[in-house]
Amino acid sequence: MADLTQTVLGVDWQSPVLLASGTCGYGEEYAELIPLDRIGGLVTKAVSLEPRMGNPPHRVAETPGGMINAIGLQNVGLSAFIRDKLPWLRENLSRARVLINVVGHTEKDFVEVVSGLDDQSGFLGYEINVSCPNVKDGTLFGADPETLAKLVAALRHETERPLVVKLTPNVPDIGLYARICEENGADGLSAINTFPGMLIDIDRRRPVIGNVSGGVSGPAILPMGVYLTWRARQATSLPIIGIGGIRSGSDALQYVLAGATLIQVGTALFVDPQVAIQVHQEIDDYCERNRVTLRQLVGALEIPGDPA
Amino acid sequence: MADLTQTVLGVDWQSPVLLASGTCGYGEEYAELIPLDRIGGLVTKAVSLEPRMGNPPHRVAETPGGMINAIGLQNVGLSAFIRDKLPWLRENLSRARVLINVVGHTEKDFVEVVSGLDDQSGFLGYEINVSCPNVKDGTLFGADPETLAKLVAALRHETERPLVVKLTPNVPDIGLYARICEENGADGLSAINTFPGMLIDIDRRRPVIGNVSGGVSGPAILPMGVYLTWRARQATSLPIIGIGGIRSGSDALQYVLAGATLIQVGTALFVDPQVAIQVHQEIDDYCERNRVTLRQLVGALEIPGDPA
Amino acid sequence: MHAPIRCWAEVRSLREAAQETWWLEVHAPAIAASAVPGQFLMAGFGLTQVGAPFLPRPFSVGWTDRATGTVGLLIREFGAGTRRLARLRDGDQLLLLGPLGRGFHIPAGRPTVCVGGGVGLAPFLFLASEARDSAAEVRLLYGERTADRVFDPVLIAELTGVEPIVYTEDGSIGRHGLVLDGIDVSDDPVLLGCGPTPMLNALEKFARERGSDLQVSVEEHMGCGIGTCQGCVVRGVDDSWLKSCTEGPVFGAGELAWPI
Amino acid sequence: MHAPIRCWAEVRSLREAAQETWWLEVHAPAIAASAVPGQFLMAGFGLTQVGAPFLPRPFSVGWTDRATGTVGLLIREFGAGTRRLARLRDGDQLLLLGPLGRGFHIPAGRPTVCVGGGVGLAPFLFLASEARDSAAEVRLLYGERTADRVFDPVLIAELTGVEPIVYTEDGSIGRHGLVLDGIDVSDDPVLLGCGPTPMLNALEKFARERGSDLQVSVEEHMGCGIGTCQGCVVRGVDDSWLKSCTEGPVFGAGELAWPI
Ligand SMILES: Cc1cc2nc3c(=O)[nH]c(=O)nc-3n(C[C@H](O)[C@H](O)[C@H](O)COP(=O)(O)OP(=O)(O)OC[C@H]3O[C@@H](n4cnc5c(N)ncnc54)[C@H](O)[C@@H]3O)c2cc1C
Ligand SMILES: Cc1cc2nc3c(=O)[nH]c(=O)nc-3n(C[C@H](O)[C@H](O)[C@H](O)COP(=O)(O)OP(=O)(O)OC[C@H]3O[C@@H](n4cnc5c(N)ncnc54)[C@H](O)[C@@H]3O)c2cc1C
Ligand SMILES: Cc1cc2nc3c(=O)[nH]c(=O)nc-3n(C[C@H](O)[C@H](O)[C@H](O)COP(=O)(O)O)c2cc1C
Ligand SMILES: Cc1cc2nc3c(=O)[nH]c(=O)nc-3n(C[C@H](O)[C@H](O)[C@H](O)COP(=O)(O)O)c2cc1C
Ligand code: FES
Ligand code: FES
Repeated sequence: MADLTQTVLGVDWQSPVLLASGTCGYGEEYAELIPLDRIGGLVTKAVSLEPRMGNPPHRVAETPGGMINAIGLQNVGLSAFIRDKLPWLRENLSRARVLINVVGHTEKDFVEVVSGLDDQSGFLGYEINVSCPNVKDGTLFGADPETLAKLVAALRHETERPLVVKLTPNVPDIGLYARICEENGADGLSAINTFPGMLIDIDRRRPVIGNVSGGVSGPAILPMGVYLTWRARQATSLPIIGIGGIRSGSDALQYVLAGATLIQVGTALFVDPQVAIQVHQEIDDYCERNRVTLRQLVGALEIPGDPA
Repeated sequence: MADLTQTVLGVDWQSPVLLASGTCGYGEEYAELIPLDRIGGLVTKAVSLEPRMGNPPHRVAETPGGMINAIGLQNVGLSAFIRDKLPWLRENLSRARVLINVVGHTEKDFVEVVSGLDDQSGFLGYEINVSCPNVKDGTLFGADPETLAKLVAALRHETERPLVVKLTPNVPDIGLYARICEENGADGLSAINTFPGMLIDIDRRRPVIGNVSGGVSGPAILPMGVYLTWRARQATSLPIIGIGGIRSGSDALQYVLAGATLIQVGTALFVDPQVAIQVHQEIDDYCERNRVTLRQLVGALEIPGDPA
Repeated sequence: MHAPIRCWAEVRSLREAAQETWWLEVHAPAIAASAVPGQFLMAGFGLTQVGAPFLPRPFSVGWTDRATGTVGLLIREFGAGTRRLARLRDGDQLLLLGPLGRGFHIPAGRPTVCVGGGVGLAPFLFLASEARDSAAEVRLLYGERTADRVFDPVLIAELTGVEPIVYTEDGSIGRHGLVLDGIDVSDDPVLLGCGPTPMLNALEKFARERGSDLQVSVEEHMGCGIGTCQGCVVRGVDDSWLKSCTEGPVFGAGELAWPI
Repeated sequence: MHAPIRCWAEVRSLREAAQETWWLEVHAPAIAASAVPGQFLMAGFGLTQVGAPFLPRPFSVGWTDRATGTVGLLIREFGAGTRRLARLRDGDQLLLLGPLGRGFHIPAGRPTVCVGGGVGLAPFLFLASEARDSAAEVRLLYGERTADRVFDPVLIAELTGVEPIVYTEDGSIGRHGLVLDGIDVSDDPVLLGCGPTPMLNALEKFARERGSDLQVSVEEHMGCGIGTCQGCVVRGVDDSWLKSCTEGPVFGAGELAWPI
């Protein structure tokens, strides 16, 4: 067994592999299928202040090499989350870390969710979702530099827990947003959320997805995610959680070499729930075979012609 | 045979299917494989003022559901294009229309290429490439509203031929750029160019692509292209050429329903050169089966709940 | 309900049972052992095989043989995923997740009328075969548009021991008309429905008017199949969204907002 | 050069010829009729089949039988695409584009020494089999790392009529050492090389030092295979980029910037 341990966001991680927000619910269902305590942890489905109904069906469909979803951030809302979901996480996970994915319509929404959660136990910190393409105001916070700066600063004021901001891929320069997060006190970045996309049923001449458009995820976006992770890496020194299209150790290692300290597996879970364990195992095998620790691989991409 | 004719960019088109820039060279090679005069036409490889060397290999590689390329706009330059390439197009194509894809490092570059070409014969108009992710300044013009506005206005001043601007997908709101093109005198839009991406060879710990990053194309980006076409359609009344991941009539019709009048087939040509003919045929079959003309389908997407 | 099982299953046989309609048998003992009629499974090709449809597809458990560990699926070609499944060969491997969801609930002693439209036949093959050795009376009504779509009746009888009453819309085989026409509610049976939405809507109206108990199995696009993604919702009677993968796919008619 | 042909070709046979190394025969009469040694083809699965690697992959024409319209390809498993090809079954269809590129140019009467490293053997199988009925003398040197990688020598003899001189790096079969060791230039042969880059670099040095004529076949990632995408460039002697799909894959050593 190779050394995959790291200290990130102020705590020790036994594995760099997390389950991505929205693809693992609140953990419970996957606990029956895989030993969650053997991986790094999970990120919950988005939690908003009030419960959200979400979008009409169809909410998911396959796209070439991936899928599109427009769940619309359906979730039970802050109070029900604390009452019904957090206890399970607290009681059933011991080594796996939990980040709570947070959304809001307004800065105040975000702040209230974080302040409402902050004195609870059972989780490590927050992943701030400013990048959901499936609700009207979903990327409002993620694509406008000033709004983002204000939001991050406000949340920083609210909590001492790790604050990770999940970036949208849909900007000309992700480095700009990465720096804004760093300057305003974020502890880490998640890159990336889904790409806005659309599928049309040509026989009915209607969108396949009830919400008209949705977010594209899965292997199709892997090269974009690796690129954006690498670009974010060059812009900041914050730890980056690499996300997008990961379905193997080799995919995950591309993110790690590009500069990610942790990675998340999302859509691939739908294809094979065991993927999280397998990704961990394959990273382990690679490190073992190459006699390196995971820490040595983070950002270790060699660019030919670059001064070493 | 259904009615696929349209009048777009001031001329009649017998087919909505074009071959995309960079994937069909200057037409000659495909003429041996498919009857070019049966489709709408083609867009040449980018032409720059001076010849360009392009990037070191590898320049292409497969990605999940698509490919990545970083050719680096290698091309023979304006004079050699006029001397060696344009004559073939002039002499060998009669019904297929030709757009010349134009790139430059500076506004002056673009202007000189257009003014250098304008009194030549053998082509219809220009596709202005402000969206190449594979050269340092490739999306400079496409992602900055003011620079784009100035460039389009300057080119409009230079030519009365159809001026189509090829948009980058990598912006939070493509509608903004679509409107800028329209306001500054463009005749049409092409949506979309490739997404920046990166592939890493985990054994060598190096980028697979010689240029480090490249542009992702192919089926993987189909839902993004359809979405961006639809967004651009809502922002302007300019005709839109839909591009990205098309490999069947059904893919092409998604773009048409979203608002594209013409479409381009790119990467799919590498998989099967006949795809252009097949896409045309499948659109024809669909129109025949549904007793509609192509014109009736453009933008005919029905959004449930929308007032008709 | 059992925890779902993730397993690779070997294809044992695939036979064409009607036009573009296939009967697939796979070896999946753990699923065969625990599935109940109305439950489904997600069938896919995993993440390492090149060139498969990406997401797994939901299919009703169509039959089980616990002795041999066999699970039977009825598969009709629809899009890319089902077309790929129709090209499986013996010995190929499928990645299964199941059994999933809530099955039919059949009160002891009540006769059941199963109303299957098209591939909606699948869960009733399983249900009828399970009931074979019990005293319960199972009547099977099965509708298709045309004769060439009708699932091989010999195979149905072999799998279930029940002879279906077949309806075709054009009367090209069996009885002419809609499957609803054949429902006899005189002995107060439980009605079970699975099939296209228009059929389910008509069935609900029929059952409501006659005061009959009705359970329906619904179809919605699915992501995870286990309740985490919220992808598969249908509208509940109180206007909330119900997850068809865990709260369904079988619902009591009273739980849903009709027409669906 | 003929215009390339695009055609669907049926798999006639696939046999394992060494560890992870396959001999594939497909029915493609038009390509068999016009290919010359050193040319290649692009082999893929087309756009409508679900679940294949996306882009076609380049392979040297490894053999042809004009009478039966057969084309033979030597395929070594490397990544997803070649692994998929290794799972083809008789009757499957491949989409081919070929023959492509410039082949070897063999001056009449000159003996040739073919130096194949690994799958670099492929074009020489074709070359040797073509030379079978001519007076030309073809010597075939073939190197692999280990014995289990060595392409079945019986099959080589059957296909070409030539007995290769086999080298393995570990000496586990054939001669011990590098394939270069076996080159005899005493009768001023034309050297032809195909194989891994380090081998080609060593071969170029060897040929330059001895003043021998050398042609090499190079490998680069390809998009179109027909000269339009500029994807497949290698560095030419004047520092320009040469397209290996149309200006190659066979180059005179003097055309390239060494080491490659
Ligand atoms: C609980 C349940 C049980 C089912 N049982 C059976 C069965 O026993 N036999 C059978 O032939 N079919 C059954 N279906 C329908 C079957 O899942 C679809 O025909 C199949 O998913 C279509 O996939 P495709 O790739 O061929 O079509 P595509 O249209 O190419 O699929 C595109 C996407 O849409 C989804 N999709 C399309 N149609 C449906 C649908 N009707 N239901 C759910 N998702 C859909 C697919 O899963 C995929 O993600 C069942 C569906 C559900 C939800
Ligand atoms: C002119 C020519 C002739 C060839 N002849 C043969 C032959 O006769 N037998 C044989 O086994 N192999 C041959 N190769 C190599 C063969 O094309 C590669 O092994 C194959 O493309 C790898 O595909 P993959 O999907 O298995 O690997 P992956 O690494 O998964 O492929 C990823 C991408 O890289 C490209 N790629 C990777 N390695 C190579 C390579 N060496 N050359 C070109 N592209 C590559 C693939 O085409 C694909 O686009 C030849 C290559 C060229 C250029
Ligand atoms: C069904 C679904 C629901 C999602 N819900 C959320 C969410 O609530 N919050 C969030 O930040 N990201 C959400 N995402 C995005 C994922 O967390 C992830 O960023 C994205 O899917 C890319 O990773 P993947 O390709 O591995 O799936 C969701 C994705 C999917 C597929
Ligand atoms: C190898 C290659 C070269 C390309 N070169 C150009 C170019 O010179 N100019 C340009 O505007 N777009 C270029 N493109 C982008 C395509 O024209 C097209 O916008 C993109 O590939 C998406 O379409 P597709 O998915 O059908 O390939 C290139 C694409 C590829 C794959
Ligand atoms: S399919 Fe994911 S919740 Fe039902
Ligand atoms: S592979 Fe396209 S130019 Fe050579």
